[in-house]
Amino acid sequence: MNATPLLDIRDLRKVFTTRKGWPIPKVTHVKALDGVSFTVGRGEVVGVVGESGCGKSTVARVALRLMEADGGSVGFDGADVLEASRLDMRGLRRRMQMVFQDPASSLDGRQRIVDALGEPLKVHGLADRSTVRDEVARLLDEVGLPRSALDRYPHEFSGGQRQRIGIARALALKPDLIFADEPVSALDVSVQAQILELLRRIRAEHNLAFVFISHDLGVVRFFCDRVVVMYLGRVVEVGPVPEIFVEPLHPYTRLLKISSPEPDPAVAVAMTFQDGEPPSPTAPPPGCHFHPRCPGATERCRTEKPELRTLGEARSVACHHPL
Amino acid sequence: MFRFVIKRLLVAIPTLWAVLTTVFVLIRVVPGDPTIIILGDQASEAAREALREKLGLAKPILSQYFDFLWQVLHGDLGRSLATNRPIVDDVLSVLPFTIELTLASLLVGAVIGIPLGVLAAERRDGFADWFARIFSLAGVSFPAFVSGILLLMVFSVELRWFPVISTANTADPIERLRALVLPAINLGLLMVAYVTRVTRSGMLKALGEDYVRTARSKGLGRRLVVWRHAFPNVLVPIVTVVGLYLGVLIGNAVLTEIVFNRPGIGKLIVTALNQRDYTLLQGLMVITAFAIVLANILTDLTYGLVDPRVKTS
Amino acid sequence: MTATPPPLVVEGLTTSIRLDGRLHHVVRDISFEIRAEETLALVGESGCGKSMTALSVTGLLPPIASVTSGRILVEGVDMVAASEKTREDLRGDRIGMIFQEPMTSLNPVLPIGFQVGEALMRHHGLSKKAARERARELLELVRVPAAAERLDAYPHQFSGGMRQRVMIALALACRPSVLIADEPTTALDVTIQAQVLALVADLQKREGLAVLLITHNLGVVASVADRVMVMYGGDVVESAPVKAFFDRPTHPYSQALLAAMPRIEGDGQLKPIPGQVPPLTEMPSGCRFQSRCPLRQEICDRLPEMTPVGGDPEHKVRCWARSE
Amino acid sequence: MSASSSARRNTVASRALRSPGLAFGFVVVVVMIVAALIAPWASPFDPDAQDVMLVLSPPDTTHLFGTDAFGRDVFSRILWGARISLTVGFLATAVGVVIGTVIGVVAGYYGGVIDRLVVAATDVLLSFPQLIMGLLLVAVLGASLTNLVIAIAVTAVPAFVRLARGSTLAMRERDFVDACRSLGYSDLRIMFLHVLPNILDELVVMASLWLAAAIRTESTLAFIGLSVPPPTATWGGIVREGFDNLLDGPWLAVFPSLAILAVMIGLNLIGDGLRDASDPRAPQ
Repeated sequence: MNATPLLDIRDLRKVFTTRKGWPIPKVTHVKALDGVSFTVGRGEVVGVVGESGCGKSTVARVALRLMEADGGSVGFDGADVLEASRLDMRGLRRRMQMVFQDPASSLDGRQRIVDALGEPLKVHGLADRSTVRDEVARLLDEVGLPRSALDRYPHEFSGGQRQRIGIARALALKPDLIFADEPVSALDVSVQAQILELLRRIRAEHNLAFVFISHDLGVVRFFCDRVVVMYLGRVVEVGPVPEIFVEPLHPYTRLLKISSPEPDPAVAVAMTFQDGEPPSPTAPPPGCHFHPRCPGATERCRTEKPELRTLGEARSVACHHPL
Repeated sequence: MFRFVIKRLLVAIPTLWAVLTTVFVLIRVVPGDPTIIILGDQASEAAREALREKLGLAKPILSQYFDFLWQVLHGDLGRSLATNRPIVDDVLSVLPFTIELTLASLLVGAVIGIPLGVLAAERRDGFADWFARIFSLAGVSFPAFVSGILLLMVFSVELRWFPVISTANTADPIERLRALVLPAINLGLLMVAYVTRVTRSGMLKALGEDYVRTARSKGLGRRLVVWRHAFPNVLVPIVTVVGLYLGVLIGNAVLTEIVFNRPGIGKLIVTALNQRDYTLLQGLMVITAFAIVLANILTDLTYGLVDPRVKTS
Repeated sequence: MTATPPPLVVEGLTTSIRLDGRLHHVVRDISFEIRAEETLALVGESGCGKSMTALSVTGLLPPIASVTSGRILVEGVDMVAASEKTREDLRGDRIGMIFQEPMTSLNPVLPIGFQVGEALMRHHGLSKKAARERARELLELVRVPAAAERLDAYPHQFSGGMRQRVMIALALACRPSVLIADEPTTALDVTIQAQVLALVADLQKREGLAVLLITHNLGVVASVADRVMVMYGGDVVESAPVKAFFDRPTHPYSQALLAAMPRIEGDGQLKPIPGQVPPLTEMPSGCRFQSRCPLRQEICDRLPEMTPVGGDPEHKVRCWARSE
Repeated sequence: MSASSSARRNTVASRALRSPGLAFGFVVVVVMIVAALIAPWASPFDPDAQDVMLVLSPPDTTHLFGTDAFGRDVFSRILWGARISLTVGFLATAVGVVIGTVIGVVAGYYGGVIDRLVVAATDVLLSFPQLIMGLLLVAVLGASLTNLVIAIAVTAVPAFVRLARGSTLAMRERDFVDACRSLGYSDLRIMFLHVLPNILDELVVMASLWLAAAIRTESTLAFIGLSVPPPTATWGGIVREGFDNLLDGPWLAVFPSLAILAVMIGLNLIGDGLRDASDPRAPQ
């Protein structure tokens, strides 16, 4: 249990600078990641949850160096990802893959499936011209698509099938870790369940680790071992499933839970008016970012930023007055 | 608002500087000895040397460059090689004619193009739509000198509705307006085409937007939905297109002025070319480029007027 | 007992779209009524016809679609048979609508106050000034903070949740009796969704609204609906009071849908529905769910009627296997 | 969903073929190209041969389009003029497309300082009216076929930089560039094997419209007297002679004008048709 984690994100920071305004743009800074830390063990599935603008997608993109970080470190199997050279990065990219929310936008519409999935194999020297078709067919089979899909184009598939292709592509390089950014949120419930089952099976077969980004607690409950809850660029709570949802420690986790509608009239949504909007990410409130919406906020919450601290076994929370 | 204008002007300074530098480089550093181009290769070395001295080409290139910038900064574009008159005076004397022509053609473009585009979008694939398509195809296909000659042949030579020889340079406002009609139509054709197209496509897009559905859900009739809810959203692309094609418009103004024999910047450019008047040409380049930069600023300011998102974000 | 008819009655509504010269039914023969203060939820996955039903009721169908038969009675007036003028008069006055995308449903170039008050000028002949005053009251009603100062603000200055509140104010401006809400919270974060749903429920009680709620989210249905109708491929397959539905889902599709939904509570298991919805052009005749149904039999090639089950006349199912 | 989108993609080609405008435009342009190619054999007279007896004679059966002020056969001169116009048009557009696209894709893909420099440079170049820029370049460089191509290409480059950059930025908004990077592809591979094919549609549309613009610019320069020097026949040059003799020989202006118009309409029809075919939802 105490072995070095596969992925070790420490104090990760990313500031977005936007220019808006007329005719002279004003520059605003948004701290998308404001000191985010968490780890992922080998074969572990960690969910990252939060609402839009909390920075959950940015974590994946910065960790994969699709954007450059402004501070902190990302350790992957002992290597420092953020400091890695171009050459080392190629090797690291092979072992860390990504599945996107919208497979239609993450696939090149002009490539046939055999080329879309075969190209990474060829680029990394895992297959040559003679073996690539069989290799791709095997990948397709693994995600439940027929061999006849080989010579078709992405637009010929439904949303669920395209997401299978996206998953097959992530699997092509035999990674150890997959970042999945809302991989099922664009799908209908019945198809979403198919994809979730597929992910579960693949995970078991390959002992894959996942960073699973989602806004849907039900989906996270189903697929994840552990959950990281984010609010306005900060981690507010970390804990195992289902305990974190049964007994949330952070008031925000609790709010998320009671706001999520369940298909059961007996546990209907708590529709209290917590009036007021979530604060703007450009000007987050001082102290604990959540204090303006928190029923138990005190003077301390308004001024002092709560640090993430361990509470009990495997749980941690960034709150001065945990529930 | 005033502060915005000032700031936007300040932002334009680097662009203006780059424009001046480009003109300078084009005229001075381009391969070939300008004295040969101006005097021909038969001219004597002494004549060339005199010309070099006159053009300031004898000085080191960098000091020529700074002289040039310094002059322009003081509103001085030098003197014409051919007439030795201050170029600024020459330009100012014809500039009103070109401005008048350009504005008139923009008016033609807006007055015809906007209603035609809206109508075409509203009745997609109907008669108005086909008419708009054919009309705008013609508009983008006719080179300005071809359409100009055609207009001249039909309305001046055959029908004699308008003078063949331009009477733009007159104090009589009626005559001046009469002289403006054909050139403005000729120059406006292209604008009509662009404005029609962008209005039509913009309206088609706007009419499919959710907010138009919201407007209809309020029980608003067709006219209010189209003109109050959809059309204001098309103003931004229209302004963009007008700003974008202003350069083409100025180019076409040159041709229109030649064909209709109107005084203006275009005629002056041709005169400068024919007389190989390099300093005049240089001054005219500066003027037209400055005009475009100014037009871009105006476009940006117009955005603020037609789109609240630009102003208040 | 007053005998006022329900504000919204739909009888035998069929809506079709024209594709390559052929008519395809996207909504087939559906009937329902909604009483004042009642919420009826239409649920189903994309392409099941639930949004087309909402657009049919409001008369805002896209040009390729049209109501081919049936009646839609809003306060007793048949929207289908009425002239376009009558429909415009009812729209925004007797029926209010809110849509899925609060980001795009408001006009970006018009001030909020004007957009909210516009229907009052159109239907009740209010002056600009009176409409503006009423718009302020409406914005306060939907709890937009500092409403008076924000009348002249533009949509981009509001967050998604606030815009949806503005949409609600706009829809309720003329105090309609029917509110059509097409996926009103789908684009919102869950905490904001809870706020908006609470607001709608509150206003519904206050105004005595009949609400038609279109949603794909069974959790939302469980939270706010009184009755539910499940749609698949343009057909209503099950119709029931909400408690009866979640206690005894009966149609194989309803059961499968509930089993496929991930839940926070419970055992953390789920069961996918195999296959996918056939495209409109390849719908099977008879029951349209048969291609994915575990209970499929010969007779399914004929369309079953809606039949009451479990001795409850309110709980009806369209399934041969489930008919007693 | 899948059926409808596949149907859409498959009909792009057939839609293009079915579009009467596109087909018509294509025929017109092909006829013009063929005419230019066979000019040496098809023209009934030497285009430069003067005949003082037949100055400004109206069209008849011998001289289909009449003769000019030097008694030269206008029909033959138009055939030969097509060679100049089309050659300059095609070469200048090709140069502009290639250079502009490479710069635009690279700037859009990398962003940052490179991008800002490129944008600033195109802004400056676009501050000069296209025609006036071309005019000045030809005047400075001297009128020859090569210099015409250079001058017109220079005006085309910033337009294609802008388009390619904008489209590349739009591509980057989609996830697939990130997907390529996370698969460890090199930047060159992503730019030219993935981004470029996806923006090619727009480039082709723009290129056909620019071809029209380039030919228009060439004929315009010729009209002003800045194309390949006389006696070489150019369309714009013949129109100019016609304009100078508008009362005595209007046919002189009419026939080359019609040739220019035909090419313009043909190319614009092709451009519009391709645009409609590649995006069926986009209004024309």
